[in-house]
Amino acid sequence: MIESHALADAVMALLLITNLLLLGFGYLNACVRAVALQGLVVGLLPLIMGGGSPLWRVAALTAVGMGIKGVVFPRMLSKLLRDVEVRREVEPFVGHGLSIALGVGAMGFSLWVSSKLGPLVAARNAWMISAGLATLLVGLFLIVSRRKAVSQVLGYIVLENGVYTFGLATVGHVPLLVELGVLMDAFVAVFIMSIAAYHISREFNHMDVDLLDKLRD
Amino acid sequence: MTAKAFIRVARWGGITLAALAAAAACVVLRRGPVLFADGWFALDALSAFHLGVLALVFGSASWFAEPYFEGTLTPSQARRFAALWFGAFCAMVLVLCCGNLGLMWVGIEATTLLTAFLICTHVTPLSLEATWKYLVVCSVGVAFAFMGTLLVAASAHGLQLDASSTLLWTQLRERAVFLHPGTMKLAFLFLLVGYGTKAGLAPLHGWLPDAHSQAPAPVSALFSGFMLNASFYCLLRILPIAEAATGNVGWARGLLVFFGLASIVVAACFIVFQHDSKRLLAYHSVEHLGIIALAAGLGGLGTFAALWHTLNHALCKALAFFCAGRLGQAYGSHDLRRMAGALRAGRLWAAAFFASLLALIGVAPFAIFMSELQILRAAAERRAFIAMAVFLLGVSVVFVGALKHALVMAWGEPVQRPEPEKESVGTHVLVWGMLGMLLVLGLWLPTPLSDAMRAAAGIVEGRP
Amino acid sequence: MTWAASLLLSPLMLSIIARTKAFFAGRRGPPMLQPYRDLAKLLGKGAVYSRTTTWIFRAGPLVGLAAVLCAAALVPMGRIPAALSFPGDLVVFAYLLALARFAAVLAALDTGSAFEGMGASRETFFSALAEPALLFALAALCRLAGDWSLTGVLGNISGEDWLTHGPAILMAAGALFIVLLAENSRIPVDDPDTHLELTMIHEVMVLDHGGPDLAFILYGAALKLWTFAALLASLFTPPEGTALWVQAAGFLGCMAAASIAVGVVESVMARLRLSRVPMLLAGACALSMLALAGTLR
Amino acid sequence: MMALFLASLGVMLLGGLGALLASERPKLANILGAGGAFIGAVLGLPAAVFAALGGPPASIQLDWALPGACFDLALDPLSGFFLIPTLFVSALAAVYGTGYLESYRHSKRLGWMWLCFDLLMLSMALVMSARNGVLFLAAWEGMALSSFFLVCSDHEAENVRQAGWVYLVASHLGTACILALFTLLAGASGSFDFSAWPSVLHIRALPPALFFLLALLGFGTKAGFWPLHVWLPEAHPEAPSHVSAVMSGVMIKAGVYGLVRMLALWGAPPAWWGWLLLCVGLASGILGVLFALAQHDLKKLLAYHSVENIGIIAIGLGLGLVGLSHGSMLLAVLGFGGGLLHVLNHALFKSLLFLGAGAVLHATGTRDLDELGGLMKRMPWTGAAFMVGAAAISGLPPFNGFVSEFLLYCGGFADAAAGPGLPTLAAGMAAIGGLGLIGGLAAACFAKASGIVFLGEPRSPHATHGHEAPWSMTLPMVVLALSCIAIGLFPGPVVRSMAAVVSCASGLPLGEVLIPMEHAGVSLNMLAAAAWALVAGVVLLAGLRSWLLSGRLVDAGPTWDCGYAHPTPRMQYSASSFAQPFTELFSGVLFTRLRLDGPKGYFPAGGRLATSTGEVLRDTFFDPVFSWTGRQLGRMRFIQVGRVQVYVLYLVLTLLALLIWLTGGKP
Repeated sequence: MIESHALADAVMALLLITNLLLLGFGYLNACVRAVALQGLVVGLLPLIMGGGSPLWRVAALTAVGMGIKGVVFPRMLSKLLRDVEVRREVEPFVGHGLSIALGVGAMGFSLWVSSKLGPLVAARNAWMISAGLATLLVGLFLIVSRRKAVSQVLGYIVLENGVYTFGLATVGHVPLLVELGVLMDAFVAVFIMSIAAYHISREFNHMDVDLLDKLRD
Repeated sequence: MTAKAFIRVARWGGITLAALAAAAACVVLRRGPVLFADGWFALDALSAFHLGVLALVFGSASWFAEPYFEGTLTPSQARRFAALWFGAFCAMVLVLCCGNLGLMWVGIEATTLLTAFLICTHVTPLSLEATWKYLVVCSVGVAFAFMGTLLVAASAHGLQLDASSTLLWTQLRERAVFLHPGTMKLAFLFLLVGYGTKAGLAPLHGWLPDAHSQAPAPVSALFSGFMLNASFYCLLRILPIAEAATGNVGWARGLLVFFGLASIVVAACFIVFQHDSKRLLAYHSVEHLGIIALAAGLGGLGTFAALWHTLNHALCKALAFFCAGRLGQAYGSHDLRRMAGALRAGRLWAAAFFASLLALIGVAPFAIFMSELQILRAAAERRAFIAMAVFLLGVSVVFVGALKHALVMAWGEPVQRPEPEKESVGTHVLVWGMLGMLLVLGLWLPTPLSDAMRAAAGIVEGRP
Repeated sequence: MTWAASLLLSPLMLSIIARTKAFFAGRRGPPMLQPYRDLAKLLGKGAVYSRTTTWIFRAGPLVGLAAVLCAAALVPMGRIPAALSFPGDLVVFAYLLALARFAAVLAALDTGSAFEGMGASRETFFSALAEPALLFALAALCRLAGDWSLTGVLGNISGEDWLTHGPAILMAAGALFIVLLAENSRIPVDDPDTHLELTMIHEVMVLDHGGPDLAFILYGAALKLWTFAALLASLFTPPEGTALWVQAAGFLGCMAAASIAVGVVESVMARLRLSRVPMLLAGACALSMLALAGTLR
Repeated sequence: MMALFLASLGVMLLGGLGALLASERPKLANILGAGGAFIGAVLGLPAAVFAALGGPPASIQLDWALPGACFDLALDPLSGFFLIPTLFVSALAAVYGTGYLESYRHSKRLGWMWLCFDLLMLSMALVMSARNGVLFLAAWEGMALSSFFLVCSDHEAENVRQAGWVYLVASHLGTACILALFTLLAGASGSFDFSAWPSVLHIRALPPALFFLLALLGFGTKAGFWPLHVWLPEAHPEAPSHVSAVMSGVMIKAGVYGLVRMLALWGAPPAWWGWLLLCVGLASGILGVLFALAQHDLKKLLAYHSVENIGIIAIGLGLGLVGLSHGSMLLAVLGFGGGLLHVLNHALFKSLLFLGAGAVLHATGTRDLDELGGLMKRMPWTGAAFMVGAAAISGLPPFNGFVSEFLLYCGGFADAAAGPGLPTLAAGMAAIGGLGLIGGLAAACFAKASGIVFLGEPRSPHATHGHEAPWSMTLPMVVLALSCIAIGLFPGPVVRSMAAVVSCASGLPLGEVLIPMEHAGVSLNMLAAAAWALVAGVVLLAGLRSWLLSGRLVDAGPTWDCGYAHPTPRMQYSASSFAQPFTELFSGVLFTRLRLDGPKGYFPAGGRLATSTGEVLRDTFFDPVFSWTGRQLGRMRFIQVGRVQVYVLYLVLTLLALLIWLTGGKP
């Protein structure tokens, strides 16, 4: 494999860029495409990391990961958007400019935190931990600040990617069964969320989650 | 197949599954832990006890499902309900019997996903809203739990465990002392927030009242009865490892006590104003989970009392939700003021609901008073006087608030005449049986049960 | 022996009081034996009972007189011991008078007339406030005498006690005098000779009684006046050294002086307004507490 | 002896269950329920009397599967003494209940009410003989729960439900304090058995004052000491009369028993405990009787009087404690003796009065004093018994109330006469002054109550067609009245037999207790002589009068009405007018509200005047506190906003807070 260190850093940079894109985009299908890109990038990671486990296992893992995150999720979400003639703009609570600033802030914070996590940080993957944390924070921010159900699903996918990268960086060789279990869970979660979102849009003929607040005290 | 057939399948299937689980639990409790696939799937005293509680709750919920869903479901809804009903059971059994923390996480995630659509069996705007909240909040919470699991694996980095056994619970517990304390603390925090969300501990309980009040009665009975305890079971698994890793100074226990007290206080604040019967019971679940967390946090006699309280609470809450469900159907609304004077009409469900509410708020002869007494004793032994004071204050406020509503429901001025109910003998037996068990458990603890609980508490305490 | 004397001489006090009032009003006043003649006349009469009354009304005078008779048996004549004396008999004395009052009040309520109800209410009100004053005064004297029976307390107040605790005893005596006036419905609290039912307290309770019942009640009132006066007079009797007959003469002289004092108060003062009487009784209570404080030295 | 006691418990349980099963047939339910209670009491009484007289303490220990629990019963003199009134009064109330519950004949609730009654009796007996914390608590809450269901037996009325709620909440908050006390003691001593607790008191971790305050709060709520009595005038009047007789006469004594048991366990107390109990007693006594005076509801008046008598008991115990802490044996023994005897006396005459009030309610259907009157002619037996009860509760000589107050007075005066010590003198004087005022006011209150209800003319149609209660109701009342008179006429033997109880309660050895007892015994014999002289005097005077009137005209005529043309029964003195001087003088404490709409215009149609005295403490303190806490709790409602994003935000914030707390720990 080519010098994995440089490649890893490139992938990390790509990951961070997709985060910022997500925060900035105004249209939902643009966001979906950005998440697809991020899925592909994250899918590549096991290949780069390599680790001790045999090649066939890593290859299988990347194939499945990229397949699900890169291809299945986007098509499903865009089909959902097409079925529901809901207004496509993303009307976030927080303006785009501010959210990007917050995204950068998240990256700074995750850098500071990863420097503090002394024992975990092998020289090699310091970058990856901070990228994972940043993606995690961006995912959370997306869920909290977006109004549409679909954008919350996207936020959840970004969150999963963040956790996945963080896991790869810190642990490296998690047993295969667990790896597959996690992927499968992520897939089923998104699948069910989209079905729920579909039901909501059909029932309420709008996708604004923040209007769903009749159950309160 | 008609809706009725599906529901009957769900009922009898559920009961047989529950019987199987109960049998497995008894076997394990009598003959000691059972391991297969070298530790990946293990059944020891703690999981066997929880399996028994699951069997009880699931069996009674399944039995009750048929009279509850009588003619209210379309065939497709019934089919989906039956499928998801068995799916949820299998997911919970998976959680209980897997020895690998990663797989346990997968099991918890599976319970979330499988039960999501159980909430909106009757598709209404409110139930959809509840489902969405449940899905989003729990998935985010469980993602944090996954972060925690990874951090646990990371903290075991120094032990050079081979790939397949990094997350094995048995391995981790033996080598807990060598785990890296800093990472383990971080891991415990993530796990506490993750599984705490699913268990409905205080600041993380947002989804619980909505999910429980919209779900149909058997589903919310299963939720409150066992699902909250399932995720708390995971916390109980991790507690000995975290305690050993952080040098047994009670760091992890202190956190549990804090979250327990927070839950009791928050629940107390909301119970005083709740007029909706199901939301009232949901907040009671938050309170009782808080009590269980407090007891587990106190350790020593507290852990034993926590397990006993789990059993009592599961029984009582399941019964309470059945009654709330049926009364809601009879009166057409869950508002306690609309159900005023229910007891006066001499209804079975109203009497059972009043008795279970009294039991829930800790009136004497019932079991919950006795387990709270043991928890107070554990707190006294550990000199946690502030915890005792806050606990007593919280429980008293809950008593005052809930009793006011219960009295209105039982003997208030009847606002609406419900149509007469005709209940099968089986349901009568079920209801009075559960109430009888609560009363008996309060006065006499059979020795096999107390030995099982003592063994399970031993595991949580870290003794082999 | 003291009991027999009290039974015989108590109506005489009423005539002394009447004579003192007449002297102040410039009249000759009724003959000394007038109370005895009244009692004899009443005992000779028949009785008329109201239809609304029950056996309580008939039992009222009986219980009242019996209680006062027993109370009189407990009271000594100065140093001469009483007929019946045991530690704690001052409590029995106070509560026997309370029993008499309770019987009179119930009898009054039984007649079902508004005036008798009013008298009963006021009677219970004033006596409830007077009771602590009486008890505190007796407690103060107990402390001085070192014994807690009426004979012991009133008999052991020696000259030397007067020297060391003079003011305390005087205050106790003052408190007892006010309690005497309140309990026996004398002027500052209640007017015994008024004809306006609305203003009476004690008299209005006995409005409906006639014949032998009225005789019992009047004789009971006289005996009660004697017991209270005896409490007061025993404090001023001659020292213990002297002979028996000197003691008796001294005591009777003090009793006459007490009656005259009551007569003087009745002639000089007018009745207090009903809302003022509690202040008077509170004053009596304060006096007895001061007496108690005085004995602490 | 213990076998007899266990048999009685068993019979009570079976009686109750039988009554529940037979609730279809009211007659059978009555027989089973009342029979169970009566036979249970008859079986239990010899054991209690034998134990109270100082017989060898019988005890039984069975192991009980609950952790830390053990079925440990023992009958020592203190338990035996408290059991006597419990069983005696409950048995008579059961007999009374068969007659009183006629109005429930057709309703299905009869069986359930008898079950609750028998369970109440059973749990009271268990509370007073339990020697294990868990058993005590189980019986304590069982007592509270069964009496709650009895209080709410006719729950159609809104105020009955309100009373039930206030009652259960108050008793539960009291139980919370006892729960804390027992668990603290068990935590420190390692076991729930009473025998293990005395040694624990002096461990440094917890000040003994905390234990005492918790005990005072917990047991005081059940006993009804002044600041904690708010539930008593709410709950007792609403219960059926035979139940309020048992609750007022005997159940609040369980609170006193608990407090005395704890004090006996803890040995010589510091001085201020006695003083605190004395002050609480004085407050309860004086305020209890004042509020009783201002009431118009007969049963509410009696309930307030329970607070007053509990105050007298507390004064007795306070005197005893002050005597103990200052080493003045006379004050200690007479204080404890008077207090404990008043427990027995109060149980007798208070239940008699409540049964009487029940008979009045049964006959006329109303409890309002201003609608009753002239019932003595219509209900002679009830009237006579009520009069005896009224005289006894006011502490008048030939009756039992006077004997216990006499002991307290003796304690006070004897200490004043003998002791140089200032503190005991101050306590004695406070007790004497307090008891004097309480005695006077109690006499006034019961003159009003009995006078207005039974004497004079009936003030309303209700009262005119009042009828005498059936024998099953009058017999218990007569028996109770006779027992009051018996104790009044034979005080000597009763007090002497209490030596064992006083030594057990105060912790003093029996020898030390007997000397002051003998001292008091002399006075008591003379007191008995005075009482007999009084009775003889009355009989003699009655003979004299009948002899005098034998030859003469004895006529009947209208009451002297000072020449007024047409007096009507409404013109009689009513309850509020009788109490007017008191409510005016003590208006600073009672806050009596006067509603007067006087006659208006030249030809006035009519006026109305009504006075009402609410429960001041509840209006000024408890209600505001409860609603304030409600508002504060309400502030927390903003958490449940209802939007998903906010809940996820809570998740993130909690995680961040924990991380900061963790990193805050190590830089």
